[in-house]
Amino acid sequence: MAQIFSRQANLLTRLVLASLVLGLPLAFFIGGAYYRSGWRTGQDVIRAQPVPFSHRHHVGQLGIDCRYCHTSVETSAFAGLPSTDICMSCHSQLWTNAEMLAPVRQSMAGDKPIRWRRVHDLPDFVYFDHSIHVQKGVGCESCHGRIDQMPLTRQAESLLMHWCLDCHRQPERHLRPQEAIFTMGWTPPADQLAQGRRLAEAHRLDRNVMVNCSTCHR
Amino acid sequence: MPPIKPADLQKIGRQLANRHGKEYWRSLEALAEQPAFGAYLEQEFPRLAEIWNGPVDRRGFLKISAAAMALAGLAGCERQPPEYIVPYVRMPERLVPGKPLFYATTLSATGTGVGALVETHEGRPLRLSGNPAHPASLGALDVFNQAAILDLYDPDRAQTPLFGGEPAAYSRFEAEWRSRYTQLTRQRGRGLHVLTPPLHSPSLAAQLQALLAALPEARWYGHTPLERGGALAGARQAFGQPLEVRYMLERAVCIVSLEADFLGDMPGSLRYARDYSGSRGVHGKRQDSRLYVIESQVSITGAKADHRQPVPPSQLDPVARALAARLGLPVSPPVEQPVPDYWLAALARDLLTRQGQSVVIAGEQQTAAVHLLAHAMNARLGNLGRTIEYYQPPLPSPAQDLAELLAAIAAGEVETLLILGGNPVYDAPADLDLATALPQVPFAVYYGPYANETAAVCRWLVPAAHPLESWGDALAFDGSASPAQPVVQPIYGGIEPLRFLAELRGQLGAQPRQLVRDYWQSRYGDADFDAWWNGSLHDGVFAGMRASAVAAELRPDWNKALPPLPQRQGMELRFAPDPSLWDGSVANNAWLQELPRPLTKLVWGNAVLINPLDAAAAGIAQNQLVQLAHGTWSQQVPAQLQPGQPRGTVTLHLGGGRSAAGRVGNGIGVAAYRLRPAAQPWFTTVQLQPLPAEQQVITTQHHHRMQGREQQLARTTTLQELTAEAARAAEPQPSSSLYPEHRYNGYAWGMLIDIDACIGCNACVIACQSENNVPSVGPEQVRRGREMHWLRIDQYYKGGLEAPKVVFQPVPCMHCEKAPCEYVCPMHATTHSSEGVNEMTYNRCIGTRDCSQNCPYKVRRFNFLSYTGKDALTPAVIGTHNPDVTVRSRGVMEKCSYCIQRINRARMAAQKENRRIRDGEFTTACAEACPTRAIVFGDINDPAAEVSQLKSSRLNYAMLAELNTWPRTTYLPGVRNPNPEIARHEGQ
Amino acid sequence: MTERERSWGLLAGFGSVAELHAAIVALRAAGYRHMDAYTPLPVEGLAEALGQKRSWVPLITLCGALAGGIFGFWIQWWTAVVDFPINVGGRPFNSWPAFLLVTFEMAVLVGACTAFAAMLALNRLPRLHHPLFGVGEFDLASRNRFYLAIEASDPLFDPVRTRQLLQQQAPLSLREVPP
Amino acid sequence: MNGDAETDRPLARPPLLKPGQTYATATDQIAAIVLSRKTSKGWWLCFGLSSVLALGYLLGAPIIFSYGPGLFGINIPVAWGFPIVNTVWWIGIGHAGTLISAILLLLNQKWRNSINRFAEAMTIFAVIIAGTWPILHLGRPWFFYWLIPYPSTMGVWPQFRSALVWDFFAISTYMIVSIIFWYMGMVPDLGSLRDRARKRWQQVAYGLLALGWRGSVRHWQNYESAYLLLAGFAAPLVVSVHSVISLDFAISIEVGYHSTIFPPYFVAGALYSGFCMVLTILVPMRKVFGLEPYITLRHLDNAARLLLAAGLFVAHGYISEFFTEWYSGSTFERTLGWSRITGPYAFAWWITMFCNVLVVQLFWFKRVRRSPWTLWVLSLVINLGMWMERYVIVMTGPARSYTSGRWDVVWATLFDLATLIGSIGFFFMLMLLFVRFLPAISIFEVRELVREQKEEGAP
Repeated sequence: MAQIFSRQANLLTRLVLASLVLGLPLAFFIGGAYYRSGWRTGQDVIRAQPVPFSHRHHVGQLGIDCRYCHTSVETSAFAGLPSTDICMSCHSQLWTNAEMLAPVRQSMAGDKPIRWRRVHDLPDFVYFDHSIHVQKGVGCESCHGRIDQMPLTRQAESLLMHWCLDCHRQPERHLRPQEAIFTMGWTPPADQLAQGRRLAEAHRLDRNVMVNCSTCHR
Repeated sequence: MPPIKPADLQKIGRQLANRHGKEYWRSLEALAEQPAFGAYLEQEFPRLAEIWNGPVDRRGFLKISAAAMALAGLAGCERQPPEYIVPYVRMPERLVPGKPLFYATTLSATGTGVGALVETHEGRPLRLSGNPAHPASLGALDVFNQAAILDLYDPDRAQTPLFGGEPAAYSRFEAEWRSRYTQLTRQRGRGLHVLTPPLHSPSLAAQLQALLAALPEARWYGHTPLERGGALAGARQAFGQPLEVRYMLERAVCIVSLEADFLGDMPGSLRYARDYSGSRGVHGKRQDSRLYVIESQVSITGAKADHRQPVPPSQLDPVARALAARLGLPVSPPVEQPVPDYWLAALARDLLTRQGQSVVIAGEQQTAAVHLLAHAMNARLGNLGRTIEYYQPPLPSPAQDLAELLAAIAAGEVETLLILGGNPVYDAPADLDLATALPQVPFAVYYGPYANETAAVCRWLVPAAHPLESWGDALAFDGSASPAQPVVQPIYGGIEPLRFLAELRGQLGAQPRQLVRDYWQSRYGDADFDAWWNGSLHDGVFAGMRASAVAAELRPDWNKALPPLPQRQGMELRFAPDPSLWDGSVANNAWLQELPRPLTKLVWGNAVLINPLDAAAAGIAQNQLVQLAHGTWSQQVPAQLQPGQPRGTVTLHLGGGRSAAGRVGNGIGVAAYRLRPAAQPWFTTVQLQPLPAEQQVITTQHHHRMQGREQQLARTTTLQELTAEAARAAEPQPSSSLYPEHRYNGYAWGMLIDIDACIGCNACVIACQSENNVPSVGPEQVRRGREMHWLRIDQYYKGGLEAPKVVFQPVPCMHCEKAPCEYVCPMHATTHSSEGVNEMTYNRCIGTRDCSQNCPYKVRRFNFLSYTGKDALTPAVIGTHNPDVTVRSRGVMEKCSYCIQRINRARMAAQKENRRIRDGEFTTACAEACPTRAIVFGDINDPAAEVSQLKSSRLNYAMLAELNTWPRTTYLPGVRNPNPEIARHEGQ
Repeated sequence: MTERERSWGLLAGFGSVAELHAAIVALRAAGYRHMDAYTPLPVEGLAEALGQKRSWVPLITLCGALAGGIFGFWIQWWTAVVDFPINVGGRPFNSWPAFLLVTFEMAVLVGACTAFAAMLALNRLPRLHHPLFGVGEFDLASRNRFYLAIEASDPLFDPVRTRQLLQQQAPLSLREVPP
Repeated sequence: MNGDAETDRPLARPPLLKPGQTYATATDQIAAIVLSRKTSKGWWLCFGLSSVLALGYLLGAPIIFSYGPGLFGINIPVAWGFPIVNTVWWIGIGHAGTLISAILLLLNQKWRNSINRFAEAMTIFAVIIAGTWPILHLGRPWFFYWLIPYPSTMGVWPQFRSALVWDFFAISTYMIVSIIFWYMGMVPDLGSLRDRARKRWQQVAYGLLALGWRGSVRHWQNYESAYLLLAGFAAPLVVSVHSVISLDFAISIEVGYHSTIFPPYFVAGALYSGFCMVLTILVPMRKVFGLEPYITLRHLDNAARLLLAAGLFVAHGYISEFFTEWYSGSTFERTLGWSRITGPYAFAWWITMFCNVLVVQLFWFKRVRRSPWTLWVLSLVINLGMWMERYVIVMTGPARSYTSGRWDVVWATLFDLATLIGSIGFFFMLMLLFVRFLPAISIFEVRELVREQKEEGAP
């Protein structure tokens, strides 16, 4: 009987084996990375909006308080997007005929609401409540990042369940005093952990409750 | 669009080629929406219709054809569709996005007014609960009024005026009417005939009066399928004037019901249920109260009775006379009547010993004679003014009835006919054939919420607005008035009743709100009216507007009015309002269709109820089709063997067999009205003819015996035993386990259900359904045993088939601390919270169903197929979805969550104020709706909480405690208070 | 040198195990070491005769199984106790008895895989091309003939003398194995 | 038929091989089946038939996948139906293969050598099919991979107290180990095929699969120790896998599920049904491929004896289970026991008893054990019986659970039946492909048998 396979076949088989042994874990790793990346989570993705609203301008430069527009952030699960008349409360005086603001004026004139593209979109089976976070020492910045430096709004964090849990398990690392909730660029004190624990104490945070499934999923 | 050709399909294929995963999926469905494409599929693949029993829709076909893609596409990695936030242009005041607002209003689904609270989110009404301030509700709400929210969104409601069945503008109707009205005014209203159901709205009645006053020769007829002429006639015979009755059951410790279903279908039942349970001292705190029921059907009142006597309907009168005679009234006792003498004797003695604190109640559907006797007995027992009081009927009622209208039509007198609500063509007695009569009327206008059977034979249909879309008011069972206010603009462009009546009088553009306001200003007076009005709107009751009691004097010669004794012949057929469908007007409501009727447990259709012993005698089997014949009329109805059904009597519930109810209600059940003689609206003779055919009766419970598990499941005892065992110590709750303790230091939520207080009225079931987005699944799925109600009411019989004792046991999730469901879940999808709630995390569930297999209480429900969203039974439910509760998808397990969304809301509210949740600050939907407060929920770590107090009772027990599951939901046993004499007799 | 390049070695075929065994003994006595036998079925004793050490497979497999088992238990314990402890039906976080089954399965799984991998590795398989396959009659090695191969890499190997030595064992066939 | 002569001398133990076999004949004959012999009409017939049946499974599965498990006949309380019954049944069938190839190898039972190969194949196909059922019965099957403990973005892990997770690990381990064991056992024979092959594609195909096996002494040495080790791993698997399956039921508190005898009882049942399937396949196969010389009546006889033993064990299981129901004094258990005999599912119980307890008693008679076609018929009967046994176990408990108010029953739907029958067709389809393209009898182990019988092949 003659040779069925040439000499190169041996090398080839070894290469195939090696690529399998190395390739599978690699593929798994890449997949995991992808799922945690902005392509999947939408992190840092800038979405087209009817009006190119700039938080950097309004918050960073003009220093308008978050609550001026997000009226229900302290009382309701939903922070609230400004109704058109809130925009117009200034823009009926300022930039009254800026091209950029045409949609706002049309909305007011035609009584047609503006359709904003959602930037922070949690799954429908997740029940997040702004008011309780804001009232229990979680700053806007902790989740929304330096909104005052965003010319166009983007999602600053991954919003993955894992990311939520990190804070729900160790709130003390992020809690801030009530007066700093709406401040941007707040620098934690040297003894943040100690202070965080004091705040958690004062707020009567029940850490067991905070990691219950039903706290976010109903 | 034109029918799709294969070429188009290829084009579509190309369109879809570059889409992936979920997106591809959605676009396929979008495609399926195109009718032509669907048609194409059906002609291409006709056989797919039989792929499984139950129609496969176009989307279904696509699912199949794209199944391979589903494997890839749905593989857990779907991206969320892009979402948009659409803020208001001008933010309404007092509205906080994401926070519910509650409005008080008055509903009257069953005729009389009941106070309700409407929960609205961003202006969308999505839930109805009782108004604690309202006398007829006290915070509870019946199934019909709770389910009314579903009708609000029902796409089958009439959405536009119809002229001869064709859509027409309302303006066109106005024009036609204006000309006709001027002519009518010229002839002083001659030729105008108005047909209405009984009126319960003072302002509406005033409008009608005004119309009739303007047109003096117009004639007004009344019709209702729930005919209660006997009551008023009886009162007239007794007191010389028609009087309405008001019972004060909290004061009555000996109650005799002559087929008065005061816990069920009687007006004011919610209030009566509360008062009644109060009189018995619920939750193990016993008083010596006793209930006797003599009835010719099975009712929840009869089920709760300490002593019940099932008798044929014709025999109520003789029994009442026998009892009256025993009470020493001048009545000649009948020679024979079905109730044994010892029983009546004991009852009479019981009554006589409790004069002034007893009450004899005659059912709404009883004859004048029975009512007369009841009044006389109450007078004899000195109950007048103590446990019972009378008031004048506050609203005018029509002088003439349907028969006379038909005569008028036959005589050609009727040129113009206004039918203001109701549905006479469907629910008129069989001998009054409106279907053929009405088309003879040249100008017939039907004003109502649906394009129903009556609308079909009228020239005009004017769509009525839903009560939640209308201004108005209503009178409660006790004559107290309360306002009704709209919470939304008419969704389908209905016309508000007040506006319609005003416009009939030529008052165009009348403001309903103004009309109500003006009416009540005229009643109340101008002094600080605004404050009173706003206060009334806020509270949902008109303070001080309650019909005042009148002194009633029994006429000395009352017994002359008694008719000769009716003769009883053969099998009798008892008509009764359906416990879930009422008179059939709500037949298009999926929640109600799928609501298991108490005692029969029927859903999706009615059946002829017959006692198993009679059935055996007549050779009738369960589910066998039976021909019911009365004279020339006949109906074919499947048989349901019903323990406790009176011998020689079959019952057929009204409300079935609608032909124009809507997509949900059409063709469900059998129309009892087609057997109903006008002369005898509530019972008649009937011939039973078993047919060689079967039609499955769909029920949700197939086994009603406890199989020697009385101690483990639903416990019952008697007052005598209780007092005897008073010494016995409380049964120790199981508390030993191999495993180390999990401590519950914060709140520990727990529930207590008092079997004795539970009357099985289903209010909790519907309340849970509307609070928790529980889907209705339709007859086929229920037949397969896949109903989804998180809270079910198990019902068990004890004793023989003639008159078994019944016990109702509401069974929600037990929230076991050692939950068997949890440790078998491979996914951490059902786990235990730090507050002891058995959590169900839908988005983690993959549907192994092991949890249900391992649940000894079988309280878990599974989405075997897709029951929600686009696959929902009716799109209406989507409107009622509670945004705080996840809508479950196919393949996911679900169950009672102790209304976790309410717990979380309350906890957050408390945390914001850095305090603990106060007891009673919130409760679960079921507990909220319960008229007898049989369900109590709270924090068992708080010793002061009501639930802890009650759980400390020595009667408190856990279901199947021996399995050591440590349920958080525990029970108090049912307690009966039998009359010792009767007990002695029956003991022998 | 040139010899070596011309051939990989010599291949002698025998009709029975006994003859093969005799040949092996003889050549080992003559001092040859780089040789191996090829048989259609496993035969006890040949390995000893060829002076091969006992297989490493069992030891490697044991390590694999242990690793698998340990990892198996660790992942369960760590996820249930350390990373995300959840109250499941009131059971303790560290429900070690419940964890033993998966531990066992993991040990078996990893053990089995290592055993197979070790077998291949120690046999230098897969090797699709081998000089021996160049010998026309070698297919009988998987039928009914028992071969002995002396490899040219053996220091004593000499095309002539080795061939004679083998001839003395009266093989059914004696072939030169091209490289 | 070919071996009937031996039945005339019932007392003599027939040999494991027809006399006159040599290395050469054994090698050539078995290799010929795969390499040169023309595919028989019988094969094509069986293959066509089974592929048609298989459609029910191959089409039904995706439909169920896209519609949901509601297409099965299940409800609350009986939330597990055919899929679970089928899982248990198929896994059980798989067990015989491993027992024959692993345990009998360790016990040095030579007669296994000629039947172990296809028994292993049977195992693998059965286990693969069994593995698909639990996934198919899921509400959201596309998430089944959550059973794997991998670091997910949710930060949630499988719940390792659940018997279903144990299942997942047990079944997948069993499948992988079986495949390795099977393939490794084939490597030398693939070598033989490679060497016998004359067509190019056969040479390449078998050459690749043989991994360049040369049968050198070193090869054999490592090979044998690895093979023994694998057998050592597989043996406890046989016992563990079905025990784990039984724990799905046994660790629950449901009536009729919560039973301590389940693990041994299930294992016995598994072997019982497994050996049935061995016979079901063996008898026709030895005929169609003329394997009588290698699969003799002795094999059938031994298989039948094992079958009898397993059957008696299973019967004992029934008795003790029934006794416990009564002896427990628990009203729940007793009600269930009574409903099994008289209730809605009584028919299944009686079929079980008839097939598994009565019929197997025939195997006491040598005549029965030695007449292949009788064996074949009986094996079919017992296969049915064992399926019914699982049906009884799965359905009756929940249908008569603790809360008598929730008692309910369910019946099979079109999809239940189509997929079950389809899976059987699919199984035989795979088996037929296997015997056609791979050595269904272990060549080198038959050579060992030849050597045993001291009949050296002439050159």
